[in-house]
Amino acid sequence: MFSVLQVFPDPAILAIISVLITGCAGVPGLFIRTGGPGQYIAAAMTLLAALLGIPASLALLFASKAATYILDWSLPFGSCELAIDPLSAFFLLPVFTVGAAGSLFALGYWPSASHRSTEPGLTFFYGLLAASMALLVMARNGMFFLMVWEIMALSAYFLLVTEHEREEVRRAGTLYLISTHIGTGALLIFFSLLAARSGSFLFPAAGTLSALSPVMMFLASAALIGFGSKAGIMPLHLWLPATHANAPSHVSALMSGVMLKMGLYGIFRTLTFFSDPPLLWGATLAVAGISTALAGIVFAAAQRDLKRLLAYSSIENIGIITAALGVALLGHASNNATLTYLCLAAALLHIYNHALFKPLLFLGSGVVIHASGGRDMNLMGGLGKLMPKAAILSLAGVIAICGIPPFNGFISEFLFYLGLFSQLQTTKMIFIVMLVPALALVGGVALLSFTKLFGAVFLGTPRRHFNSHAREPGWTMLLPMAFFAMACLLIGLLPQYALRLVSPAMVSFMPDVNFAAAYPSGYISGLGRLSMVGFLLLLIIVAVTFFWQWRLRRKPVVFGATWGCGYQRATARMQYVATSFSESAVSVFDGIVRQRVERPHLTGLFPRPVACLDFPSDTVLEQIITPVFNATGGAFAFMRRLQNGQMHLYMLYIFATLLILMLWAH
Amino acid sequence: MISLADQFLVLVLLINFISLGTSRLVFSIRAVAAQGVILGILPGLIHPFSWHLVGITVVIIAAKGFVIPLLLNRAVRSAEIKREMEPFLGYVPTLLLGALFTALSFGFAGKLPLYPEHQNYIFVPASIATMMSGFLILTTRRKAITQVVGYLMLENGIFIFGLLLAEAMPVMVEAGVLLDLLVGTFVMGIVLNQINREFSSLDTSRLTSLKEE
Amino acid sequence: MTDIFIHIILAMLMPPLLLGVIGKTKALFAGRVGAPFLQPYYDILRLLRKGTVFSTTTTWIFRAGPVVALATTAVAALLIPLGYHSAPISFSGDMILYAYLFALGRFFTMAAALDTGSSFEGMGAAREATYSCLAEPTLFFALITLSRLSGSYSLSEMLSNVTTVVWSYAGASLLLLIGGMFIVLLVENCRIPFDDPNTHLELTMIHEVMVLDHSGPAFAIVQYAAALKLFVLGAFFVRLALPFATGNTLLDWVVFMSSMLGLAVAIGVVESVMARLRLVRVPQLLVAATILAAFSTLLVIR
Amino acid sequence: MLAALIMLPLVGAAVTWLIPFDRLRPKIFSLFAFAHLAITVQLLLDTPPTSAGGWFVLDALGKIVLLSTSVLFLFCAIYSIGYLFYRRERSNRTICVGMLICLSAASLVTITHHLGLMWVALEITTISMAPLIYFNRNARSIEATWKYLLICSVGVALALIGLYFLAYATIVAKVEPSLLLDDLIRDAGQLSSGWVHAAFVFLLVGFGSKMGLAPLHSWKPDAYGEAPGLVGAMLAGGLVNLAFLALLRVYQLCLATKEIIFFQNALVAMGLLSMLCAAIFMARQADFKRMLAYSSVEHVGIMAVALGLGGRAVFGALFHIFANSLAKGVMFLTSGNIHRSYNSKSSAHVKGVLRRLPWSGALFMAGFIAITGSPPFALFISEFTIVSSAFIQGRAMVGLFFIVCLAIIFIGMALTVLPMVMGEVPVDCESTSYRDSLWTVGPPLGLMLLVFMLGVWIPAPLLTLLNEATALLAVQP
Repeated sequence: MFSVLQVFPDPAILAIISVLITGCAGVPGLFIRTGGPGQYIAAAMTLLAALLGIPASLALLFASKAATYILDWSLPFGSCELAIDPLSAFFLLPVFTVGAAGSLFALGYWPSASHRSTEPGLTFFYGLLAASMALLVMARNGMFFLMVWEIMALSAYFLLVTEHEREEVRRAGTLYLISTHIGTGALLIFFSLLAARSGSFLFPAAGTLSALSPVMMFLASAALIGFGSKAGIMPLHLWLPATHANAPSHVSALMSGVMLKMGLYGIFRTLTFFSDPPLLWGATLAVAGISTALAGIVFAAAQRDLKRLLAYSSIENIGIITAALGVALLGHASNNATLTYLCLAAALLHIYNHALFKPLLFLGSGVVIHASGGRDMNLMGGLGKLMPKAAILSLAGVIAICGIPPFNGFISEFLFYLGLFSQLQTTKMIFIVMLVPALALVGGVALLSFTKLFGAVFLGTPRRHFNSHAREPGWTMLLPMAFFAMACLLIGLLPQYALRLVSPAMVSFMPDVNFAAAYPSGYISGLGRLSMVGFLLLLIIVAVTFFWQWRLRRKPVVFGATWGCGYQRATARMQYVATSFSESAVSVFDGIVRQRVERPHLTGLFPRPVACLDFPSDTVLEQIITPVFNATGGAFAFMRRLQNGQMHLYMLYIFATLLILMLWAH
Repeated sequence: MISLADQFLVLVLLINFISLGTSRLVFSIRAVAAQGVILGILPGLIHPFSWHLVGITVVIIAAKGFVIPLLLNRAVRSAEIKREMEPFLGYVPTLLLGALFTALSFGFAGKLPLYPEHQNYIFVPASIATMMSGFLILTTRRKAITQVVGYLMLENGIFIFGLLLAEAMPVMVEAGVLLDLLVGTFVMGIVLNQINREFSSLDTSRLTSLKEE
Repeated sequence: MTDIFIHIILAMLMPPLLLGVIGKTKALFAGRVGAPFLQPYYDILRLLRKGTVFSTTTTWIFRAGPVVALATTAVAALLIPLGYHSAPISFSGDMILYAYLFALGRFFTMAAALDTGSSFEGMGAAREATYSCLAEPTLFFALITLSRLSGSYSLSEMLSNVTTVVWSYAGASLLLLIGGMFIVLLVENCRIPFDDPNTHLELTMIHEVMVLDHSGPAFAIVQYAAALKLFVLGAFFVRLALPFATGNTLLDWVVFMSSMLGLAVAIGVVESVMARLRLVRVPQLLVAATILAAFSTLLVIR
Repeated sequence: MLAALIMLPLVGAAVTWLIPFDRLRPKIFSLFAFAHLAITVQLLLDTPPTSAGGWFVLDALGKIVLLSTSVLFLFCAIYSIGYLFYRRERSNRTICVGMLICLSAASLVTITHHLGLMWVALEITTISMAPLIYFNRNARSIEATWKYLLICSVGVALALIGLYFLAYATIVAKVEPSLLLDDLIRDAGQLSSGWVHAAFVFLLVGFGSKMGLAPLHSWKPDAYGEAPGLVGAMLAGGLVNLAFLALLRVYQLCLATKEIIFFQNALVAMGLLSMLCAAIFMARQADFKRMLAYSSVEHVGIMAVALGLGGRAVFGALFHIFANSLAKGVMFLTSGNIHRSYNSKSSAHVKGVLRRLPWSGALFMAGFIAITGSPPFALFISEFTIVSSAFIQGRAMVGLFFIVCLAIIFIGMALTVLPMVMGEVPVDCESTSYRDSLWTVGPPLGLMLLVFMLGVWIPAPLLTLLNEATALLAVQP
C-alpha cells in the first residue's frame, strides 16, 4: 500500500527534516522588514513540511519496528534518544496536517498587511509550537521531553498573548501560564521518580515497570496531574476555555486539535512503561473521563461565547477519549481482548476525529469572528446567507462533532458503545455499561449545544448590522476547512479503512494483547455495514430531493416573509438567541453550571431602557480555586509582618537562629 | 598576673551590666569606652613584653577608648538626644536576662574542652557573656547609637576570645581586630552622620520606612 | 425475500393509517363521527399537489430539513424488525445507528426551524432539543436491557428474542421498560401529554411549531416523516409489549399490523383522557422514565 | 599571575579615583573589567601551582566562582557606560572605585585557601559595597545602607568567632595551629568535636547572613531594592556566590571531620526555609526590585538545599552558581532600565514595558521565565538535577516541598511581572528621557544568551570543571 514511499531514503529522517522545516518556518519573517513575504514563505515551508512529513509518518506508522536515533548533546542527563514507533507516528500525523492547514488559514485570517506588528512573532511561535509538539512525541529522554514540553507550553503562551493590549487576553495568558507551569512541576516529580526507579533519564522500555508498588501510585498520580492538566481533564481544565477563546483562531485550532492530544500522548506513553496497569488506574481514568465529558458538555451548552463553547466541547471530547482509554485499560487488566480492542480503537480514532472536526470548527469560528467582529453568539445570526460556503463547511463540522452519522464523530462513539455493550455478555464488571446512558446524555447535550451554535451564528436573520468583512472568505481560509470537512465525511463513510489506520498504534501501545482474537468476531463487520448504510442514507436523501424538486417545478413557488403567527412587527432582535435556546436545558443541570443573570430592577411607571446581563460561570473556578487562592494570599499577607523594618527584630532573628542551631548541634 | 587579668575581666562583665541597665546614651558610650581601654590593657597582662605588643595595645586603646567614643558623642550631641526612650524590652528584664546569659555562659564554658593553660582563666565565659550582652542590646534597643554600642560590645567579646589565640596566630587576631575597628569607625563615622543629615535623629525606629506592607 | 418486500411496503404505506386511527379514536371518545381512517393520506396527497411559499429569510438549510428528516426515518425503518420478521438491514451495533439516525433528523428539523428566524419556531426547537436529550438515556437503558437479555447487538435479534418465555422470567424488568418506552414513544412523536399535534396555540407547541413555515409538498414530506417515525418507534414498542408469534409468516404479519393498530388506539385513548402537561413538568416525567428504564437495567445486569 | 588578578583591579581603582572626567571613567572601568576577565581565563587555562605555603590555591571551586563573578562583572561594567551616562547628575567616582575594590577582594576570596584571609577579603567586599548602595543619596537608600552594614557586620563578626573557635580547636587538639584549609582537613580527625561543632554553627550563621539565607536575609530586600541596578546585579550575582564559596570551604572541612550529617541537615532546613520565605514574600509583591531580592533569597536557598542533599545535587548547586548569577544579572540590569524609564519601581505604575522599552521588556520577561526555572534555560538544568537527585536519594518530602515552593514563587512572580511587561503604557505615567540603547540593552542581552546557551549546551571544559568541583565535595566513604 505504501510501496511508493520506499523511494525515500528513510522515513524517520524525512520526518525529522520536516519537523525542522516547520520549526524554522517563521524565522525568515523575523528578518524581512517588509511584511507579507515572510508569512507566505512560512506557509509554503509548513506545507512542504506537511507534504514530506505526512507520508513519512504514514510509513513509520505501518513500519514494523521503531526507528531510533541518538541526539548528541552535552547535558548531564544520559544519552538523548529520539525514537519514532507507531504510537509516535500516530500522534505525528495531526501535527503536520493541522499545522499546515492553520498556517495556510493564517494568510487570510491574520494577514501581515493589517497585523504588521504582531504577524512575525505569531508566525514564528506558530512554527515553533508545531515543531515542538512533533519533537515531543519523538523524545525518549525525560530531560529532553521536559524541555520540548516547556518550549511547547511557552510558545503557546506567546501565541495566546498576541493581542496583549486587551485585559481579557492578559488574564487568560496568566492563568494559562500558571496552570501549565504547575503541570510541568508535576512532570518534574514524575520524571524524577521514573529516574529513581529505572536509574536513568531514558524512558524505560515498554512493559518493564511493574505497577504494583506504592511508589507507582505516587508516580502515576503525578503523571495524571501533569499530563491531565495539559489535556484538560476536569478539574484541571481551568486554563482551557479562556485560552482557546482568546487565542487567534488558527492557534486555537492547533491548540485544541493537537496540543491537548499531547497531554493524552503523555498518558499513553506513560502507560506503555507498565506491564500490568491495575484495574484502579483504568477505573480512575474512566470515571474522570466520563465526568469530564458530562461536565464539559453541560458547560458548553451554557456558553454564549462562540469560542468558549468550542473550548468546553474540547474538554468533553477529551473526556470521552479518556473514558474510552480507561475502559480499554479495564479490559486489559481483566484480559478481555474484545473490550480492550473496541475501546482502544474508539479512543485512538476519536483522537483523530477530534483533531479533524475541532480545527474545522475553530477555523470556522475564525471566519465568523472575522466577519462579525465579536464572539458573542447572541449578537450574530444570518451569516449563512452572507457566507454560504463557510456555513456548509462549518455544518459538516457541527454534525461530525455531535457524533451523528454519516460523519466521523459517530464512528468512534459507535466503537465505544459497541465495546461497552460487548461487556454485557461477560460476568464481571458489567457495571461499566452504565457509561452507555451517560454517553448518550452527553451526545444529546452535544446535539443541543451545537444546534444552538449553528443556529445562532449562521441561521435566521442578522441580529445587528455587520461590517463589510461579513462576506465569503478567500480560498486560503476555505481550503483548509474544506480539507477537514472532506476528511470527516470520508472517515464517516469508510470507517473500516480508518480503523486500519489506527490498528498499528493499538498494537504498539498494547503489544501483549491478542487483538486478532477480537478481530474476527462480528464487531468489525458492523463497520462495513455502517458505511453501506451511510451511502444508502445519502442515496435516499438524493432521491427525496429529486422527488420534491419534481413536485416544486409543477407548481408556483412564492416568496414571502416568515409567518409571524399573526404578530405584525416582528424584528430580528426577537429571535431566539443562543442563551434562550439553551436556557431550559441549562436550568436542568443547575447544580453543575450556573447561569448568572444580573436582572435590572425597574422603577416607576415608565422605566428607562435597562440591560439584563447573563453569563455562565465555571463552577470549579469560582467555587473552589478562587477562594483557596484568596485564603492563601491572606495568610501570606499576615506573615509579611515579619519584615516590619525594625532593626532589633532582625537582630533577634539572627540571635534566635544561632541559639537554635547551637541547641540542635549539641 | 593571671588573677589580675581575671579581675579585669570581672570588671568587663560589670561594665556589660552597666550598659545593659543604663538609659543614658552618653553613659553607655563611656562604659563601652572604658571596656575598650581595659581590653587594650589585657594583652599586656597575659603575654610577655614586646614592642609589637605595645603597638597593638596603643592602637586598641586609642581606637576603642577614644576615637570611636568621640565620634559617637559628636553624633549624640548633633542629634540632641539624651536617653533611649521606649526600649523594645524594659531595663530590669534586660538586666535579668543579662544575668541569666552570663550564668549560662559560665556553665557552657565549663562544658567546653579547654586548653589546659586556659582552664583557670575566665576568658571564655567572659567573652561569651560579653557577646551575649552585646546581642541583648542589639535586640532590645531601638536607637541607632545604642545598637552601635551593642555592636561594639559584641566585638569586645570576640576580642576577649581572640586573646586566647594571640600567640598561636597573632596575624589573624590582629587582622580581625583592625578590621572590626575599621567597620566600627566606618559605621559610626560616616553612616551615622549621613543618617543625622537625612533624619536629624538617630532613632532607628524612624529608620523603618523599608518594610512589607 | 418476500418478507423484505412486505417490510418495505408496510413501512411505506401503513404510517398515515396510524394517524387516522388515532384521530378516529379521539373522535369516538369525543362523541363525534370523526374523519375517515384514510384522512391522513388525503391530506398528504393534497399537500403534494399544492404550491409552495418560502420565507425570504431562509436558506437551503430550511429546505433540507424535511428531506433529511424523512430520509433518516426511512433508513431507521429499514433497521427495525416488524413483528417477528427480522429487519432487511441488521448488523451488530445497528441499534446505536438506529438511535443516532433520529438525532440526525432532529438536528435538521431544528436547524430548519431556526433558519426561519421566527421566535416561535426557535422556541419549539429549543424545547425539542431539551426534551430529546433527556429522552436519550431511556432509550439506551432499554437497549442495554434487551442486549443483556438476548445476548446480541442487533435490533432484530434483540427484539425477536423477547418472547413470552422471556416475559416469564424477566417480566418485572420488561414491564418497567415498557413504561419507560411508552413515555419515550409519546415524547419522540410529540403526542399528548407532551405536545399536542393539533393545538392552535403556538406558544405551547413543540414539533408543530417547528414546521410552521413549511408548506405544500415540503409539509407533506414533514407529515409523512412524522407518521413514519411513529410507525418505526411504535414497531419497537409493540415488539416489546406484545411478543406474540404464531410461527406462520403471513399470520405474523397480521398479528403485527393488528398490534400496531392497537397501539394507535392506545395512544388515541391516552390523548383523549389526558391533558397536556405544563412544560415545566415535562422534564420531570422524562427523568421518571429514565429511572424506570434504569431500574429495569439494574434488574437484568445484577 | 595570581597577584595580577588581585592587583589589577586595585590599580584600576586607583586610576579611576584619579581620573577627573565622569564621562571617561566608566570606559576605563570596563577596560579593567575586561582585562580581569582575560587574566581569569588565562588562569583557568593553565592553573598556577600552590604558592605562599598553601595560602593561595586556585582549585575547581574557586575557578567556578571566579569565572562567574568575573563574567558578570564585565557585563555590569559595560552596562555602567550607558547607565552612568544617564545618571550624569552625580559623580560616578565612588561606584567605579568601590566596584573595582570589591572585585579585587572577590578575586582574593576565590584564590585563597587561608580561611582567615578569606574572611578578611569577604569583609572588604561587604564594606566596599556599602557606599554603592547609598548611590542614590536619599533617606531610603541610607536606611538600606545602614541595615545592610550593621547586619552584615554582625554576621561577619559571628563568622570571625567561628574561625576563632576553629583555631582554638586546633590548639586544644595540640596540632600545629593554623587556619589553612589543607592543614585543617589533614588534622580534621584530631580536632575536638565540641569546638568544631560550635565553629560550624557560627560559620554557617555568619556566612549565611552574608549570603542571605532566611531568616538572616532581612537586609536583602532593602539593600537590593535601593541600590542601582548594576550594584544589585553585583550583590545578587557576585557577592552571594562568594559567601557560598565560603560555605563550600566549611563544607569541605565538615566532610573531613565526618561531622557532615548535621551540617547537611542544617543547610537543607535553612534552604527550604529560605524558599518558603521567598514564596511568602513574593506573592503580591508590588515593588519589583524587592521581588528580585526575594528571588535571590530563593536561589541561595536552592543552593543550600542542593549542598545539603549532597551527591548529584552538588553538581546542580555548582552549576546553579553560574546560572543564577547570569540570570540575576539579566533581571537586575533590565529592572534598572525599567526603573529609570518609569522613575518608579512599583508594579502599580509600571505597565506596558514592551511598548516603552521593547528590548528591556522582552529581556525582563525572558529573564523571569529563565529565573523561575523553565527550560530551555540554564536554571532548569540545575534545578531539575537537584529535584531529581532529591527523589533519587529517596527524600521525596524535600523534593515535594521544593517543587511546591517553586510553584508558589512562579505564581507570585508571574502575577507581578506579566502585568508590568504587557498591555499599554498608562497615560498618566511619568515621561522620562530614558529609553533602550545599545549600552543598556546589550549587556543583559549577552547575559540572556549565555543563560540560554548553558541551558541547551554545556561546553566540555566547563563540564569537566564542574565535575572536578563536585568530586571535591563528594562524601568519602
